[in-house]
Amino acid sequence: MDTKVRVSEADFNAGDEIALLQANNQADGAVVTFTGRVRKQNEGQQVTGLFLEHYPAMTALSLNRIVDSARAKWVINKVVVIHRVGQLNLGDNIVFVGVTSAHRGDAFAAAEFIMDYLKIEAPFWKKETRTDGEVWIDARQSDQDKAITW
Amino acid sequence: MDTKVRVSEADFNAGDEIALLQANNQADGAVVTFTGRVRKQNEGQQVTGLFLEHYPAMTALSLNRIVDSARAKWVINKVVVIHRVGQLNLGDNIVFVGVTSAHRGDAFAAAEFIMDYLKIEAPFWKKETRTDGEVWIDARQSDQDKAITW
Amino acid sequence: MLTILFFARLREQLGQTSVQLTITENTTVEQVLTQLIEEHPSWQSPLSSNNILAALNQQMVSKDTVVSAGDELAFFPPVTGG
Amino acid sequence: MLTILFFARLREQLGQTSVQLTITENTTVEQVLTQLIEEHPSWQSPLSSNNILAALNQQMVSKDTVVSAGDELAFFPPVTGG
Repeated sequence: MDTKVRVSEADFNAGDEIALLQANNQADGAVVTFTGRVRKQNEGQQVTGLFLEHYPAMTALSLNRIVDSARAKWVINKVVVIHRVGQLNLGDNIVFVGVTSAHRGDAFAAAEFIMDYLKIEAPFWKKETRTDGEVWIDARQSDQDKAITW
Repeated sequence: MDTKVRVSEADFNAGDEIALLQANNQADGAVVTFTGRVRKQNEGQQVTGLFLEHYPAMTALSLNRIVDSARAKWVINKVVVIHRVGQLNLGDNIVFVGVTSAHRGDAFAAAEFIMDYLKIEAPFWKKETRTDGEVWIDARQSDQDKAITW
Repeated sequence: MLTILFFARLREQLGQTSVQLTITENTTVEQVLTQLIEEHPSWQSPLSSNNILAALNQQMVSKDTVVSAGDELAFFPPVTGG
Repeated sequence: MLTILFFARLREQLGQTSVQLTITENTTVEQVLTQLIEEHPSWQSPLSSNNILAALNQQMVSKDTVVSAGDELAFFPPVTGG
């Protein structure tokens, strides 16, 4: 049972992370992952890039707290959460969440829970570069509403 | 929007599949994957290996039908389902499901739905090699119950 | 003529991968099972299980479904993949 | 002395990354905001938003939380990572 949290400008490789989650781990049949990337369209606007600001002293703490909350709700084993910061381009990786468990239901639920709380609690802010200029993204009420259902 | 279904003895690499799901795909911010492997313990028994039998004429058809059902319920784009058959050892990959979407909620739901229906509808059967002999695995009522909640 | 396939534990219990069966019109999956047991009395126990699933031409069906000559009918235990 | 940090849109609106503030005992996060607006009248509008979140020593807190000298208090808009 271990948690890896990384917040940095460095890219990640989802396949490598899955391999690490599975290494020396014959107890867990299930690995669920989420990979989030910079996409072209956001609310109808053409996105060309993204700047990710964060609160360095707090981000890793916040992510670890979210993982601990997931561990209190489900039986999960290894967890990795990676979040990039700084300047990102279209198609670049932003975030990776991976969870292993003996049972798929717990792995799915925990991975989605971690993403949902990351969206409303972890101190990251996105500034989009759009064809019509730079804009800070507004938080979505739907993200608040979704997290509350857990 | 495309679906890739593969049933074969060949192994897969989750990282390669994620890269394929993301290639030439800047519309989808979210990729959710499930990887299932042969695990050491199953209902308290020590497992040393697994033989996967299937109904060759039906398996790919069945998996495609399940993916189509998911597409009818959620807005998802690329889907890959890989299921291995034949003799597998401890820690070997068994199944991979990957789903991309513009929104993470749809990707999570569709991936879990596909796994849940694969578990109760796709014609695969596992025979476990345990320290106490070979046994066909019994289906779990919990899998039936889980699928019905969708 | 109907082609009947068996899989997994059921295949092992019957000692058969497939059999051919001559059927009359309007025969249901349930009646196929009865006919198989008549021809192979030792199959009574494995084929009587409530758990046996049926797929007609590679699609899951209920046991009141009518089969036709030329169809492929498969019987198998609950699936355990994934 | 209290260290106050600002992030993202709020940081840009205030034109400040951080400020130091002398506080009396039993000052709440809400009162810190009032004190900041008194010292910087132009900050009234950005700091009055209902949406401003507060973290005290890297933990999210409500605005009635009491702060102490030496604490790190951060104000920021709703988060948008992931």
